[in-house]
Amino acid sequence: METHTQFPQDPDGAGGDARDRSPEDQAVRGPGPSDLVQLIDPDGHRREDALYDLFVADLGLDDLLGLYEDMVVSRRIDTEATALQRQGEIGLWPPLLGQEAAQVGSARVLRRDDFVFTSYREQAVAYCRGVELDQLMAMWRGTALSGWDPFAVGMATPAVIIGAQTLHATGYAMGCQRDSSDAVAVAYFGDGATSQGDVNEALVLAASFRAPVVFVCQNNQYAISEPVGLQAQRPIAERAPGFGVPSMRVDGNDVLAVTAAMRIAVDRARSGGGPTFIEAVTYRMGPHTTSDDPTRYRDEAEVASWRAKDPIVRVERLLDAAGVLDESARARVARVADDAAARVRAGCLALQAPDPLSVFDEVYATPHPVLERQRDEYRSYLESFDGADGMGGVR
Amino acid sequence: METHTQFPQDPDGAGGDARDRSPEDQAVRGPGPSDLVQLIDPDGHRREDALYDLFVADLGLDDLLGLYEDMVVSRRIDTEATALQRQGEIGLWPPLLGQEAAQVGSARVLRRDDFVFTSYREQAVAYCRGVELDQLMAMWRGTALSGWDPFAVGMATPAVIIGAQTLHATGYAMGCQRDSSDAVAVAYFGDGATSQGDVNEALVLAASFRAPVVFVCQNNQYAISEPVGLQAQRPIAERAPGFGVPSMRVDGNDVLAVTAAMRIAVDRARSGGGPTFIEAVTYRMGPHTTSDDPTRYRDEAEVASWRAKDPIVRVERLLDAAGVLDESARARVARVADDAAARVRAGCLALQAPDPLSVFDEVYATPHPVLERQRDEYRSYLESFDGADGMGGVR
Amino acid sequence: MTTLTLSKAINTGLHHALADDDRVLLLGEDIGRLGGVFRVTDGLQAEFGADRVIDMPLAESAIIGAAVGLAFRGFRPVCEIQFDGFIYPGFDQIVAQLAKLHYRTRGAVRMPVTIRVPYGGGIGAVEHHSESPEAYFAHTAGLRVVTCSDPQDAHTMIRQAIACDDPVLFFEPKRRYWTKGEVLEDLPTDPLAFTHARTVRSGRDATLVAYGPLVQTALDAAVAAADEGVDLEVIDLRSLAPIDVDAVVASVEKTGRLVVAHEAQRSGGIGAELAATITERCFDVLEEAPVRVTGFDTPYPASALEDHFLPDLDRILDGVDRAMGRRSSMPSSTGRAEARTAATTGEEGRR
Amino acid sequence: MTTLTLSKAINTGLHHALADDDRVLLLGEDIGRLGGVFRVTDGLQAEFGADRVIDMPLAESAIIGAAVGLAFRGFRPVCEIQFDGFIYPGFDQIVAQLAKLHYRTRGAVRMPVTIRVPYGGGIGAVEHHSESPEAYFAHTAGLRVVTCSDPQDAHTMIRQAIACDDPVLFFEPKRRYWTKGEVLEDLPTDPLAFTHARTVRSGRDATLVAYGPLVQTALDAAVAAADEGVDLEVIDLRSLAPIDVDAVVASVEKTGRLVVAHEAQRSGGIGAELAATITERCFDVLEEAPVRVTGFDTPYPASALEDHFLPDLDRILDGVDRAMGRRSSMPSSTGRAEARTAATTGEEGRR
Ligand SMILES: Cc1ncc(C[n+]2csc(CCOP(=O)(O)OP(=O)(O)O)c2C)c(N)n1
Ligand SMILES: Cc1ncc(C[n+]2csc(CCOP(=O)(O)OP(=O)(O)O)c2C)c(N)n1
Ligand SMILES: [Mg+2]
Ligand SMILES: [Mg+2]
Repeated sequence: METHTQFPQDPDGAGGDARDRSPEDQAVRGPGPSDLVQLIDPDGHRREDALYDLFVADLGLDDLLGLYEDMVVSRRIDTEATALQRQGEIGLWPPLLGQEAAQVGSARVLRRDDFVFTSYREQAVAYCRGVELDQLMAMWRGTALSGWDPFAVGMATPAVIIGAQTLHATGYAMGCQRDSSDAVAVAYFGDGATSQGDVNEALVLAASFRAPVVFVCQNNQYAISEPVGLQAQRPIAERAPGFGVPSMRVDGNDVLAVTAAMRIAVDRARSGGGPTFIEAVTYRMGPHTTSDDPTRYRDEAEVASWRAKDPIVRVERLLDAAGVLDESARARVARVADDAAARVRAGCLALQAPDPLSVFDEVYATPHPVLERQRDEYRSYLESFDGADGMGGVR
Repeated sequence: METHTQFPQDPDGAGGDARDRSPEDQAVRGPGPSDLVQLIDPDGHRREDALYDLFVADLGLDDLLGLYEDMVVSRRIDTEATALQRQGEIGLWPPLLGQEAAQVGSARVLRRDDFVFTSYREQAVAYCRGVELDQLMAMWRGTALSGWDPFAVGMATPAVIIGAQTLHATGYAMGCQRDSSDAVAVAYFGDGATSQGDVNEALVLAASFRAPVVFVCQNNQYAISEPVGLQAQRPIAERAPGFGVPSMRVDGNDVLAVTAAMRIAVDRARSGGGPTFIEAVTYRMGPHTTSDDPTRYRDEAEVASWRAKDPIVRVERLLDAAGVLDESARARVARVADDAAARVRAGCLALQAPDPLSVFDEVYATPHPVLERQRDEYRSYLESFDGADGMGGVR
Repeated sequence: MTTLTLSKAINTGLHHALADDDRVLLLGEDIGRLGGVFRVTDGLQAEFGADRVIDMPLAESAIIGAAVGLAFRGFRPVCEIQFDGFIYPGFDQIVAQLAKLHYRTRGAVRMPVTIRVPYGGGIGAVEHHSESPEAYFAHTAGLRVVTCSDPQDAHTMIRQAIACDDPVLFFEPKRRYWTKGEVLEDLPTDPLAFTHARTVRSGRDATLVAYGPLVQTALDAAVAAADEGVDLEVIDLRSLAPIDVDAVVASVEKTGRLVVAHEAQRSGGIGAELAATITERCFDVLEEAPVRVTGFDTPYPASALEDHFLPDLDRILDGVDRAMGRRSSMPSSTGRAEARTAATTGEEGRR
Repeated sequence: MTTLTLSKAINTGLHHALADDDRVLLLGEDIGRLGGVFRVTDGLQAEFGADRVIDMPLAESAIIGAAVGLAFRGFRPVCEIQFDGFIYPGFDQIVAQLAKLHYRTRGAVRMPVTIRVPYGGGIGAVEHHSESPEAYFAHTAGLRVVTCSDPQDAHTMIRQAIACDDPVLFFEPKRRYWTKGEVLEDLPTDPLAFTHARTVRSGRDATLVAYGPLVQTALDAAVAAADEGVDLEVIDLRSLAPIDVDAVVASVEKTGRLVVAHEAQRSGGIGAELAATITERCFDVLEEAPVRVTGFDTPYPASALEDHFLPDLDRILDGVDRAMGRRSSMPSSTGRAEARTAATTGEEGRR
């Protein structure tokens, strides 16, 4: 009965359509057929798009090489973290494998004073924002609930409750307006998240206040086991215009297309144009998390078809063809990746369980007698063991 | 900074556009410019719409007279209830004044075995469903939390939490599917409700399961004091298609246009076509409730402009011009309305405070010792007064 | 010193907060031109502009979620929830985000967000307009929960709540909005003064704890009890999380007896926590078990029944009797009602 | 009689419920092909079809709201919330609709909806995956709240919950999902059997009340206490709303002492309600104040700290000491830890 008509979410062969589109303000589209923008195809060929090309015209091969490096490093971080999970050093890891272009292409557009609110899979965004790699691991190793100081990097720690962060980003953007700042807020979330009330409320709110917020939906085709067709009967990018939020639909495995779309959106936000919604059509190549078994719900054939659209390989091909990816460039990228992996591993292993009594720390910013009494009681309790065998470890 | 660009929500002069639209399945539109369907204009002239006319072709002047009567009666009920509030007989009343066509035109399309989930202002819907008029008053007089048995009339009691009922309707519709029934569910809600997460989740859910549910949004331009422009930057009907729910935008003060749209939607639902969204563009002529003071937030000029589009007057003019509204017809309608008003008043005044101990009744369907103990204690407590002065009133 | 209604005392408190700190913003439904359905924000948008007194779309989760984002940006948002029963769509943002962000980030992110909630019954309203949801929030680590009972506290406490660097649920006893009282617009020097319980009447025989709307009822009960020779100490809790346990302990050590009254449902209410804690701390001095006088474990009923649901003067006196070891509500006892009724204030007496 | 894990016992219970009554439907995220993240619904969609075992969009409010609508249509929906911490987006539909509809309509509309919630900590998870939100629902009139502690109860209680005409929050102790036990697939004749507390160990000296994940810990503590000469009676509460007060009263009348243990935050938890109620009912027989051994009033901490947050065998024994009038956790007392550690089961002993 409830067949979820799966509309074509496949990026192939869609890139050219955008060409006959008109001027700059056509980039963000009102309601209408959602063609998918692609600037680099899976074979590494540059495809022209009269409109989107305008927004990446200043980017040379060197810049592309930089994005390539970020993607390679991100993947390497991901692989290392997955290995650490298999070795029992962290409890869980949500691989971003396959989503490097969507994350790097968007995050690299931002300024330091922009602010990013993400979900739990945006490790490449965190890397681009400058999160220290040991701090990246703390949440997954369980030595802390979250790893870094958001204000140090302009990025909130991950929101695990699906969709909640989209409202935070919108609120933050309303704050930027009130500060007459041209900083923007960005909300990252998944295809599954679009079903949550909060995400839709964020669209209402952002539209009502023309808030300088960019919604970046990584449609990786799955919410754990549920295919996107269960969450959305239309391409996700078609949702936002009905709220008054213009949207774009881009090949999320194409770092250049993502960059172009993000620049359009960020420029609009900075210049008072209000919110924009970007659907980056990508694929979660790995399991939902290291605890997941995707063979229960999807075919190897499907995975293979997406493997052919790998976001890194296509850039590699392009750079190779352009003669930019010589031995020394490869070696340098490999060195940066190796170094990042080493920092992930060493940083992770160095993370220690905090002091037992720190369980009571920072619940409140101001004194709280009931909690302080609980802390005192627990300290006494732990000390009651010290005489016996030194357990408790209270400093 | 946050100017809420108020798009034109005014129905005048919009009716003709629908004419050049193509066949039947064009009635429910995908994303696109939202023209507003009108079949009877404020002057009582019948305006042609090649498409929508198809769905009301079988309705003669007699039928229109019936709808007219329902609207007049609904308004009379409303006026009487408002008077009862002014006289202190009920605590609160949310007038439907101005929304008679939106409610009667949609509700009269339904079958007995369809099921309706509304908010608190749908007194004309309740009347059409056959709710007893004393039962209509119980909630507002405070003698009960709600007035009627939903299964007796195929209508849930009002949902006061904005938007919650849209999910109930969708769930009910999923139940109809599972029963292989062609009954449909209908959710009524306001323009303000469209900002709530629940309403958007209902659209997701209904689309995913092609549930036989009709969403009827009465856009009466206000959520208490907030103009619709704060909730929606685009005509509300444009929202649903992005979810995969086709929508229509009709003059909500035109009972025939509402009827046509509702028939299209209900037919789609019955025949497995899935959900439809109807925006009925109307106006709340009165205050939000009898406690509200609308002069704080809107001009008399605006109210006057809408008074010229009264949903009853235009039908009266049409029927008059057609010679149908003769003395006897007028007298009959007046009698029905008088009778309804009398039943409202007498029924309301007859409603008594329930037995004190009934405060404990029907919290659960099955025994609950903790609550039973509380009841016993309270009974004893009340009885402790009886010896003194007979207070307590326990039977 | 001016005489103000409780709602106006909050209004002037908000005015001060907006004037003193331009990071303070108000967010809510209908708080702008309308001034809120209870007029608590009356005139504030006209004075401080629509950028600071912000009418929000009809979505409570969005109101709280936006406040969280604004706090990230260094603002001090004050959210209005229109009525108690409408807070639940925002529950997730409150308990999973607002309450936890400071702990989650080990203090890096502060959430100085105030959520104003008109609450409680007794106004003859329809469903969802008379609830007392405070215990949900008091059970949520990371939140502070306070409530005021008179105009002076209303004024002072809202300003202190807004100044507090923690998220504060500020419950306003809506049936007392029209209560008048003298208001001094000076702030105490202790920034946490709003979390200290207040002894509103001294007494020897039993400790009667109340908060919000029932403080006045408790005071009325104390007058009636005095006529019967029972000298009640009445404590206005003010802060429900954390509870000022030391203050109640000190009183119970004197009186040996405790009665706690609230409108919310009994099971798992503030009374349960207070009774359990005071029993832990004062077991040896307690003459009787602490007594709870509360709403029943039913949904808030239709308004025609609300006088039965709500603890009133008589039910509080009945609770006092039980705390004194005289169990008047048991079937055997009779005849004390008349004397009592004479002592009531009319408003509070059972009809 | 077969040996099943607790999760499989629920799975077979759901299987029976689906097979016995075609109005039973399952709704949730990833419950179909995946069989749920804990595999509790494994194989059920394959057997009963996607119309009855329904993968829902990622929206908890929609899951509960749809269940309400389905109940209107005469179905008996069983919702799965994937983890405890994800129930809050559905909170409004639970407390304002599901809980109140029967009362609102004076019994005309029944809401036989079960909400399954894997809950509690001890599995080393990230934030929002280890919470114990039961007290929020126990404070909500109109709901029943139950939790199971072993495979037999898991099997029986889920079937009874589904058969119950009231809405039931069914909390599943996720860290016990892999506990094995014998399961008899017969149903008790009393339809409310699942609301009765169960004495899992008889004893004379003190009553130790636990539920869900801590029942096993309580039993381990009873073994350790016995070695120290303290004979504990252990009660598995099973139903948290209503609490089977009579059962606890009967025990405390025998022992004169009460310890209650739960993972949830202390303030306003089930322990507060139980302590307050038992004090009311048993004041004269109580030798000491009831003792609560609970999670602290902090958010659930990072997993590296969870062993400190969670009550374990040692903390329960410490609570027993306090209930026995020996206050071991006060700074002055020392040296009993060693004996205790020897008695623990390893899993439960503090590392
Ligand atoms: C409110 C809430 N419900 C359920 C979950 C459990 N959950 C974690 S991830 C996930 C799927 C999210 O899918 P999507 O938004 O597409 O993001 P992706 O994992 O694909 O990056 C679910 C259901 C959650 N974290 N929060
Ligand atoms: C969740 C929730 N929030 C707030 C309210 C208070 N409230 C009652 S009616 C209303 C406005 C509703 O506007 P709309 O949906 O347009 O319906 P209308 O009153 O115009 O019929 C508001 C904010 C509520 N009932 N429920
Ligand atoms: Mg996804
Ligand atoms: Mg409206």
